[in-house]
Amino acid sequence: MDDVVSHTEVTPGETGAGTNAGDGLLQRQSLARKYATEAGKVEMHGRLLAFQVSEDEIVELCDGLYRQHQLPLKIITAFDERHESGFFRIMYIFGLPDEEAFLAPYILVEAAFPSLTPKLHEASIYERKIKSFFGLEPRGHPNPRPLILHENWPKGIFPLRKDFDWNTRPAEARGVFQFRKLGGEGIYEIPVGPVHAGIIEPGHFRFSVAGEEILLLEPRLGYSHKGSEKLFETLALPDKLKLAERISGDSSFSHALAFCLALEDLCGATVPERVDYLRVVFCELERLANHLGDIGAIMTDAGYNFGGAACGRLRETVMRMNEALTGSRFLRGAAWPGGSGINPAAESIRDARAAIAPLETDFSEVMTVAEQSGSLMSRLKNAGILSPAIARDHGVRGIAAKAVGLGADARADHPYAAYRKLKVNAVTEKQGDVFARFRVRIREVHQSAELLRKALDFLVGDEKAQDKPCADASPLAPAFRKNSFAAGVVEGWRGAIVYLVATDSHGAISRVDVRDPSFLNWTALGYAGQENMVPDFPLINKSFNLSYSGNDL
Amino acid sequence: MTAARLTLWIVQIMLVPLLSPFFIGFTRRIKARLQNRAGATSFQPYRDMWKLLHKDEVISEDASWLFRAAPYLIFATTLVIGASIPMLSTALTNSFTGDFLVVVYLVALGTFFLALAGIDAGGGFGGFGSSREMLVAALAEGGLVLSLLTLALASRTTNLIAIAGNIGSVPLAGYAPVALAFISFFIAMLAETSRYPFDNPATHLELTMIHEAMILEYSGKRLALMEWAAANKYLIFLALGANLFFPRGIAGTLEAGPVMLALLVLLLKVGLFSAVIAVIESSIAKLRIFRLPDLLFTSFVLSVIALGLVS
Amino acid sequence: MFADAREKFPAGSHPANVNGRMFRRSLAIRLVTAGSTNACEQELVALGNSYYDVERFGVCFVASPRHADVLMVTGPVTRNMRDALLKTYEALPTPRIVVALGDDAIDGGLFRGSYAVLDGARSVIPVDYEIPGDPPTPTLIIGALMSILADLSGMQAQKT
Amino acid sequence: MDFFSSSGVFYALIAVFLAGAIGALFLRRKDSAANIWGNSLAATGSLAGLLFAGASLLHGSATAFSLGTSFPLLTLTFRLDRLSAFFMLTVCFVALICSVYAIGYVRHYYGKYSVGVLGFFYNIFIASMILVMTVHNALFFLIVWEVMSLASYFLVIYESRQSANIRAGSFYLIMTHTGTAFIIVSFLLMYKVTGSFDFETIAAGLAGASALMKNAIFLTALIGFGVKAGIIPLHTWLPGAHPAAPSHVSALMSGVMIKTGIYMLMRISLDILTGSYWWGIALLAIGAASSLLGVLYALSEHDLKRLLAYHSIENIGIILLGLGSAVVFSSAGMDTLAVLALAAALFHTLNHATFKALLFLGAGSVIAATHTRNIEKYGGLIRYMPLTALFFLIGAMAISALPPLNGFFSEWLTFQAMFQGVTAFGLTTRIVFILAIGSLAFTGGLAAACFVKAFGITFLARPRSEAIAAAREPSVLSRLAMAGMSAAIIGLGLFSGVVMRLLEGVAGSLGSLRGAAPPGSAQFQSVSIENGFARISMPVVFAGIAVAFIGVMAAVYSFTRKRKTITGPTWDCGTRLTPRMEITATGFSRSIITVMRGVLRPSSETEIEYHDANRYFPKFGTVTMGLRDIYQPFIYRPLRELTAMIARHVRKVQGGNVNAYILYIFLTLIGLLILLDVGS
Repeated sequence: MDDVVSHTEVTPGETGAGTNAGDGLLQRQSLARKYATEAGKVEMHGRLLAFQVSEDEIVELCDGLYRQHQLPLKIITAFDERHESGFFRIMYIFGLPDEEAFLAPYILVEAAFPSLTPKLHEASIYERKIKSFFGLEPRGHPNPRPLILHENWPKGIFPLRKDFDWNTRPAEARGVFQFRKLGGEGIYEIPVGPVHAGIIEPGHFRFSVAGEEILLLEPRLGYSHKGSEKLFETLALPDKLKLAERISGDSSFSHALAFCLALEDLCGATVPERVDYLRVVFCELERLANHLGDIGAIMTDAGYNFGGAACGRLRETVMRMNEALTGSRFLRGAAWPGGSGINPAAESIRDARAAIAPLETDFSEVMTVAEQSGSLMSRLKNAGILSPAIARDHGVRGIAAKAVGLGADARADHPYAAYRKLKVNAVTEKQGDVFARFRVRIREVHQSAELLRKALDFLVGDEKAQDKPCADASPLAPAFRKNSFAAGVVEGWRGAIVYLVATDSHGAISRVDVRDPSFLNWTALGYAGQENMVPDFPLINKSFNLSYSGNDL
Repeated sequence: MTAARLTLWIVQIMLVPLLSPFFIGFTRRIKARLQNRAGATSFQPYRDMWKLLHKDEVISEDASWLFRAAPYLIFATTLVIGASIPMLSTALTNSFTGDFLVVVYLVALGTFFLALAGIDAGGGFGGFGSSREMLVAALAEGGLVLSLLTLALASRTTNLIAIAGNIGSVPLAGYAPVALAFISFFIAMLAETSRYPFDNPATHLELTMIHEAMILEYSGKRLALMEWAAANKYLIFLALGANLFFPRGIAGTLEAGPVMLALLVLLLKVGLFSAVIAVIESSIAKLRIFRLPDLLFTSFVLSVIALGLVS
Repeated sequence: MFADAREKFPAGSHPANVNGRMFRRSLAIRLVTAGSTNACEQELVALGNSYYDVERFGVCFVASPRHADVLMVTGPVTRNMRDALLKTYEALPTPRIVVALGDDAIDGGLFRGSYAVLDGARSVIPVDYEIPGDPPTPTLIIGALMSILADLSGMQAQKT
Repeated sequence: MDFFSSSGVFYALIAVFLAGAIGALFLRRKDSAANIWGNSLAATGSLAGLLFAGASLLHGSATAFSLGTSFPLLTLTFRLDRLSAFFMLTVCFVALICSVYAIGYVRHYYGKYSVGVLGFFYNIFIASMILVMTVHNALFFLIVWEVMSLASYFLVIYESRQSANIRAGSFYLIMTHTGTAFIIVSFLLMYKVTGSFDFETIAAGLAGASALMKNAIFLTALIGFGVKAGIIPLHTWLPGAHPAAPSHVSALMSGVMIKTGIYMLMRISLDILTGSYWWGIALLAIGAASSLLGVLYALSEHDLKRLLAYHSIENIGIILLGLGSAVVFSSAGMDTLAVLALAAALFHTLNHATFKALLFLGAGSVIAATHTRNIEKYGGLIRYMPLTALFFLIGAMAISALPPLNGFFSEWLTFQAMFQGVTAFGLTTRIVFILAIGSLAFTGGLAAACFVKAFGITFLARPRSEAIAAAREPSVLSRLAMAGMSAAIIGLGLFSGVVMRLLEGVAGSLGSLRGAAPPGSAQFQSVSIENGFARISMPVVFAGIAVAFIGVMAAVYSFTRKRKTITGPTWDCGTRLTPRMEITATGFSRSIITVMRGVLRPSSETEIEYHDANRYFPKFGTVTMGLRDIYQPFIYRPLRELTAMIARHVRKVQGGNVNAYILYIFLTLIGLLILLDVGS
């Protein structure tokens, strides 16, 4: 183990709660031996095991990790390290399920890198993003079209390169985006968005149709691109945290928590048990609010007004619980590295505990009526079927994956906070249609209620600890490992949110890559839409309810 | 023409445009109530129309004169229909335009221009709305014609006002076909007035719209006219349903008393119809587009059976 | 309590050609999400639920900008949404009122200065009213809309 | 008046056509001279024919005259009863408009195809149609019928450099001769019973014939004339042949030539013979099928002229609904109702001639301006051809039976006739009428859908191809002709009361309906049917719409005159609209076709090529949508195979070519004749 980079000195107690860190280290070293081609070169960054691979080997290695070892690909990301090493680093982060660790082979490249896409289709979207934002060419990618940056962005300028200043605004360029064109007499296109008729985020959908059947559907995004990844490099640390809360407004807490988990790994902080339970409460409240909202919205989009109105009402009660607990309807400020930004009063915790049961009963009553509605069921069933093969190939996450029987759930596979103790089993359905996604949400509502009951019970029983400060809310100035990496994974209500945080030689955060599950799920939405009728699409889209802002960053 | 007749004519012609926004508002109000909300008052559509008439207009540069003329023509057809159907008194005969086929085809005339106006601006959704509207309208026509024909044969006349006068005296045995015809008519009515389960008048989703999609490009006074004409059509069908199938209360004379009473009863009946529609719209989901024809064929078959039963 | 929206929710310009009575309890809103984080949208959706029921004030969200009186903007206005926002503004029939909702839409908020945003709606179209908040709560939004309506009605009084 | 209805005028007008034909041929080296000569003489002849037929119609009683020869069999007898006069009037009116139109329209053939030849066949064609309506002798009828068929065949293949036209023409030739074969059999059967070729004698002589014989005569006539009328499933030639001809000829073929079949069906089923119940039911069934299927096929078309041609099938269906009702009523002795139904059929015949001709003329103008018949390539033409658009819109409204135009009135009348059928009969017949009414109701709705598509995609929104911007209105004469036809459509709607009285007279003059009491009354243009069962006043409908329209405009204007109206780009959700984002004709009607998939059998083929083995990166894709032909595999091929099989087995003759095919049919028919002979 001579080559293990020395700055990854890990002492017991710093690796995060739950596992015996000393055992963990040994375990990870053996894991690194197991998976890495040349285990001798493994660098230990907390829970992230990085090792360099040559450009020629990377494709085969990743393919092997993905297929033979069945490791889930978490994120592929690039770093501009030219000012330090003269190279770009491209890192492929795989999860090691049940080990709370990540395996991260990387390559150092100058201008191009070998594309994984022909072997591992899931990689396509990451590679396109790297091409758009770093200007690195994925060699062998069948169609590396730019992503997120539109035609108004001039060619040759790459925002995530270090030599690009975060607040320069280059002159508008001109160009026309080429959608896929379907040939044939009488085929025409319906453009929808970016300004939608409803209260929806901006995105563009291009339907090729000749009548009601969707022959081809191509979503186009990037309208919400605010340069968040670049902002993560420049904002002060408290603002970085705020920014994480504003990646996707409906997942404020989960995003911020994923960021916090990465930061905690970077500075080796531990959190009190009470905070772990508070985190579960906030996570599940967020999930509850959004699932209730989505279940209602799906019913509203199907024209089932009774259910839509009832769930809208239920969602509002959860939003008010959020406000009572944290002072923010979106749980803003609750996530804090090393602790909890908000320490709810004992009384409001008891109130919340008491509110769960009536809420769940109310919800069950509504859904009993709704699921007996033949007209609603006929709208939901067999609409927008996503095949498991397409879902797997595109790396679909979260609700959409659970609805085709792919049961990945970070709370179970990569447990964090109190989920380590509160065992969670991923909810799955088989059909992959709108109804399956609807059902996944309904079952997760009950699951959340159960988790909330347990977590709140703990907090109520732990009232003595109430007064103990569970957060260091003093100005945030932790010492991060230098030249290091850390990943944070949180199961947001849409699916797994991944944060990859890197520090520079001064220990300052030099790059944050955010992967909302939407980033992958958007690639599969078109397939779920095809061969359906145009008026069913809003329903299909709503059953995915992907984040635009979280995708565009 | 006596003064009473003339007065009543004027009242009848004004009745549809004056009352129709109320019933749109009333239906919305009940829907809101069924969703645990207060909702806007039933008079909200008047306010909206008043505002639209005060606003400027933006018209697509791709649109032709047809787009500009269509709202006036569509509104005009609803006025003519309003004068051709039984509203208050069966003593107010109309042997010129009172034939039910005239009414059905005047409705078709309005639909024709509405659909053309939907295409005219060349927007992404207008054409879609038109295509769906024509699908629904074409398939609704069979049930509509045959259900009204059932009444015509039962009361030995095709004149709508005369039907309202005669149908009450149809012996009880004759009510079976009338009842079947009513179901058939009701389905066709929901289709023609862009209601559930055919269309969702409250939707914000461009891709699912029928009626709304065709008027997406309208603004200002022309939008007001289009909305108003749709409201007129709604009231026309409600009044037809109320007065043809449940003629009780309609006056047989021109005297003020019975006519006032008839107005009251009409308001009640039409209010009840709107309430039923509001309940339907609150309790079922909109159908998938290719399930709609099944429903319309059902309407057709029901009235075929009804006609077979007419003695 | 929301007597003067122009003081409470001020912005650079004022809507032209407003006839005071025309917007009495009838206001159609067209929302343009110009890169918002989806929090404002969530709160706008909540306006329709039975707690807030914005419809009872005669306020509704409409599908087409042609039908709208108010152009409501959320988000810091991204570079990629600039054209769409401008087009939507031009598609509204006059008199049209522009409301910037949320801190992002007012001046870019946390995203101000980023290469990908234009620092708020004001930099693209004239804004009449600004409703602050990140995101503003439904209660605040309803209050703001009420005072905007009151303000619009007051214009007639000032003129005559 | 008497002057116009004299035989001299008739001979003279035929002579004018002949002069027009021969003159055009002589002038063929000078295109413009041939055009003006051929078409103005055709117009003159048509005008004279119009006056002649009009005078005869008003005259009341039938006029007969003959060109004698020494051979009794070959005496050329003409007889103009009201039915002939009515049809001749229709032919001449449409021909007059088309000829005026043609003077401007034919110019675009200059230097491309021989205008002289066109003028020759055109004049012959009109004259032969007039003769078909007026000769009163089966033999001469067959001769002029053949001339008409051949003249129209040469007009179909006029644009001979397009191979599709030649194919369409050949198919037409085969089909029309197959039809003629059946007609010959029908006439031979009549001759067998009566020993005469004179229609009058035949009518008298057939009264006592056996039911089997009558049925055979009707059936063969139905098939023979049904081919010409384009009833389903004998229609297959029509959508190919009508569009192939120059547009003013298409107008004549679709507007009036197919009515020659209707004319003879009316003549045979109600004048020469007395209608039997089953014939009426058969006609109703064929009418319902033709109207529904015709309009459905039209919906699936995106070739403008083929679309119009399919609508001819639909309208023939509607006419047959009237005729079928008339036959059913007549067979039950309800002559008054029969007259009503027949008047409806006649009215629709006239109306269809007017609006279909107008639509074809409008289509001709569009095609001449854009050089394509494909609707998918049009769009926004209303800006470049505003008048053509207006005329086409009037035609579209009329054919969609929208009030207050003429199409509405004749459909209303047809409806009313069938309503009477529901009340007058027992359950079985009643169900037939109910279903026929249903088919007419659906047909009306679908026709409106089809013309929203045809007009909307052609004239509205933005141009879909660059050629559109260069499109211009046709010549003044062409516009004038279309304006005249539009006026006729409005006039026929407005004064439908008068026309209806006239047509009741025509209907009541037929052999089996003579002396029937008139079914309706028309006072002050208010039409009343069956003692007030139904009443309508077209002028009031018209005035109501007009007054309401103007009133609403005035009211809104006075209220909002201070408001501004500005133009801006179409709302595009914040993107940029291209012509590819407008709904297409295929897209517009696809839903209806999908709903009707049981009948129409839509097909859709997808072809995609991928960049990668995973099939996630498509290079390009194509989707082809259409309808599967059900007539070839299910009707024509089995028939052909059956014929061929019989031929192989019985005569061991090699099959395959056209002549043999016709021969087989003749042989089969002769076989049928012998059978009947044995039977009687």
